Amino acid sequence: MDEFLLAAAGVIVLTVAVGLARILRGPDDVDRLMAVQLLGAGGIAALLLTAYATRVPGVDDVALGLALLAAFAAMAFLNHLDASEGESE
Amino acid sequence: MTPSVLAGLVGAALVGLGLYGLISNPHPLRKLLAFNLVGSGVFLVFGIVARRGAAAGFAFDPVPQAMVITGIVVAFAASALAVALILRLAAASGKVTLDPRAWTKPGEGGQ
Amino acid sequence: MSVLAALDLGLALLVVGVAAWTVSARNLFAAVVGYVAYGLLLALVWVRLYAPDVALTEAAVGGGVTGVLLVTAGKRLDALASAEIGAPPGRGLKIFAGALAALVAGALAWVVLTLPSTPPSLAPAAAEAASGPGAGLGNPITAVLISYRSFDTMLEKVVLILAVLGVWSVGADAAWGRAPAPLRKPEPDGAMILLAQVLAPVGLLIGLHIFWVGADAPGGAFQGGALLAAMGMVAMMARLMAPPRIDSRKLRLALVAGPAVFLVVGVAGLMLAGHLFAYPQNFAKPLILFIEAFMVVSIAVALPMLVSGPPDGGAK
Amino acid sequence: MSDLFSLVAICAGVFFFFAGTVGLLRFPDSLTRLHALSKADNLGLGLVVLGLIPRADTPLAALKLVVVWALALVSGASTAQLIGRALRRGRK
Repeated sequence: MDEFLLAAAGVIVLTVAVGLARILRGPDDVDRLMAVQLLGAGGIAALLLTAYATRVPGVDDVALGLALLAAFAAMAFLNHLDASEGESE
Repeated sequence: MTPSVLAGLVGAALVGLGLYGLISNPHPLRKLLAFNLVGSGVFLVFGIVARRGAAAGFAFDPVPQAMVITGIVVAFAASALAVALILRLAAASGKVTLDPRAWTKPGEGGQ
Repeated sequence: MSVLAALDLGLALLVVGVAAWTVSARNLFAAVVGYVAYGLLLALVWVRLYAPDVALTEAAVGGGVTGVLLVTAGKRLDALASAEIGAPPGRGLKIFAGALAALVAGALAWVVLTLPSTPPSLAPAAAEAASGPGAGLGNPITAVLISYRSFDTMLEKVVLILAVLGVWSVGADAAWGRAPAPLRKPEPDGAMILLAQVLAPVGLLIGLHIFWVGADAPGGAFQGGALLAAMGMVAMMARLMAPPRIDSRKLRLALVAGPAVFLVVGVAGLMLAGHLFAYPQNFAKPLILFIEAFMVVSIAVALPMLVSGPPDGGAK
Repeated sequence: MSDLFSLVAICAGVFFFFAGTVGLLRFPDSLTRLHALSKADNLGLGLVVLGLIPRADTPLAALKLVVVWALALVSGASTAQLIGRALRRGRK
C-alpha cells in the first residue's frame, strides 16, 4: 500500500510539473497564477501521500501551513493584478 | 544515491543558478531574488549535514536545522532592508539600476 | 524503495528547473511567481530530509512572505514614474558569470559528494540540552533554539528589530512617525474581502496551534509566528487592517517584547540557575513556552512591518 | 476494505489532477483553463484527502486533513472568482 501511495504522489508531482509548463509559456500573468495554484494543490496532495507512506511525524501541520500559504500567495498575486489601476505613490 | 546527497547536489546547483542570476540580471529586485536562491541553496547544503548527522538517537541533527530556521528569518530581514534601499534609491534618482556607469553621467544621485 | 528514489529525483529536477526559470524569466512578476512555486517545492524537499520545521519556515518566510515583499516592491517601483532599468549585460559578462557559477556549483557538489561518512555532530550535546535545562521538550529543534543555542535565537530577534529600524529610517524625514503605505490602495473586491475574512481567523488558529505543539512536535515560535504574520498581511491586503503608525507605543512594545522577555528570563537564569540563559530545572518547560509566546508576537508584528516598508506621506 | 476505499479514492484524485493539467495546457483561453483548474484543485485534492482519512492515526489527524481540503476549497473558489473578474476587466 505504501508503494501505491508513493506512486500516486509521483504521478501527481509529474503531472503538476507538466502543468508548470504553463508558467513558462504564460502568455498572461493570470495563467502563471493558475499554474501556481495547481502546483499548490498538487504539492499538498503529494506531501500528504508521501508523509503517510514514509511516516514522517508532524507533516499534517506542514500541510495545513502550506494550504494557508498557497491561498496567501494567490491573494497577493491577485492583489498585484487588479490593483495596478489608480496606484500612485 | 541517498536523498540527502541528492538534496546536497540540488543545493549546489541552486547556488550556481543564483550566482549567475545575481551577476547577469540588471534589475535590482531580480538580483535580490537570485541572491535568495543562493541563500536557500546554502541552507540546503547545510541541512544535509543535519540529515547525515543522525547521532544521539535523533533521525537528524537538530543543531544545523535550528540554525537554518534562524537563517531563513535573518535572510528575509536582509531582503526587506535591501528592498527598502532599492525603492529609496529609485525614488531619489529615478533610476532602477545598480550599474555604476549610469551614475557617472550628470544627474542628481541621492539627496 | 525505487519508487521513492524516482520521486526524489523528479522533485530535485523540478526544484532546479523552477529555479532556472526564476533566474531567466522575462519580467519581474513572472520571476516572483516562479519563486513562490520554488518555495513550495523546496518545502517538500525539506520534508523528505525529515525537517518539517524547516519546511514550514521555508514555505512561510522563504516562499510566501518574500514573494509578497517582492511583488509589493515591484508594484511600488513601477509607480515611480521615470524609472529606467539598466542595460542587460554583454555576452562576455554572461559567459564569465556562467563559468563562475558552474565553478562554484561544481566545487560545492564535489564537497557534498566527498563529505566524511561519520560527520562530526553537536547532536549529543543538543540531546543533553534537550533532556537537561530544556527538560520535557519533545521537539529537539525547539530545545536547541530556546535552550542550547538560546543566545543565537535572542540575537536573531534583535537582528529582526534592527532590520525594521533600518527600513523605517530609509523613509523621508517628514514622514517619520506616520504609517507605512497600505499594501493595496483601491477598495478590494467582495470576494477578496470574504477570502480574507475566512482565511485570517482560521490561519490565526492554525498559527497558534503550530506554536503550541512546537514544544513536543514540529512547530514552534518561528513557524507559528510566520504564519500569523502571513495572516496579518492577508488582512492588510483586503484592507481589513491598515499598517499602524510607526510611533505607536503598542507596536513598538510588541516588536521588542520577544527579545526583551528572553533577555530578562536569561538574566534571571544567571541568578537562579547559575549561568546566563539557564532555566531552573522544574520550571523549564513553562518558562520556555512563556518566552516563545512573546517571540511569536514579535515575529508576527515584525514581518508585516518589514513588508510594509518605510513610513509614507509627509511633505513632498 | 479500507485499503480498497483508499485505492479507489486516490486513483480518482490522481485522475482529476491529470485531467486538470491537461485542461490547463490544452484549453484555448484563460476562462476555460480556469474551469479546468478548479477541478484539479477541488476534486483532485479532495479525493486524495478522502482516501487518506481511513489511514489517519487519530481523529485530530483526520480533522486536519479535512481542514486542508476546506482551505483549498475556500481559496480556490474565491481566487477563481477574482481571476474571472480580472479577466473580464481585461487586466491580465
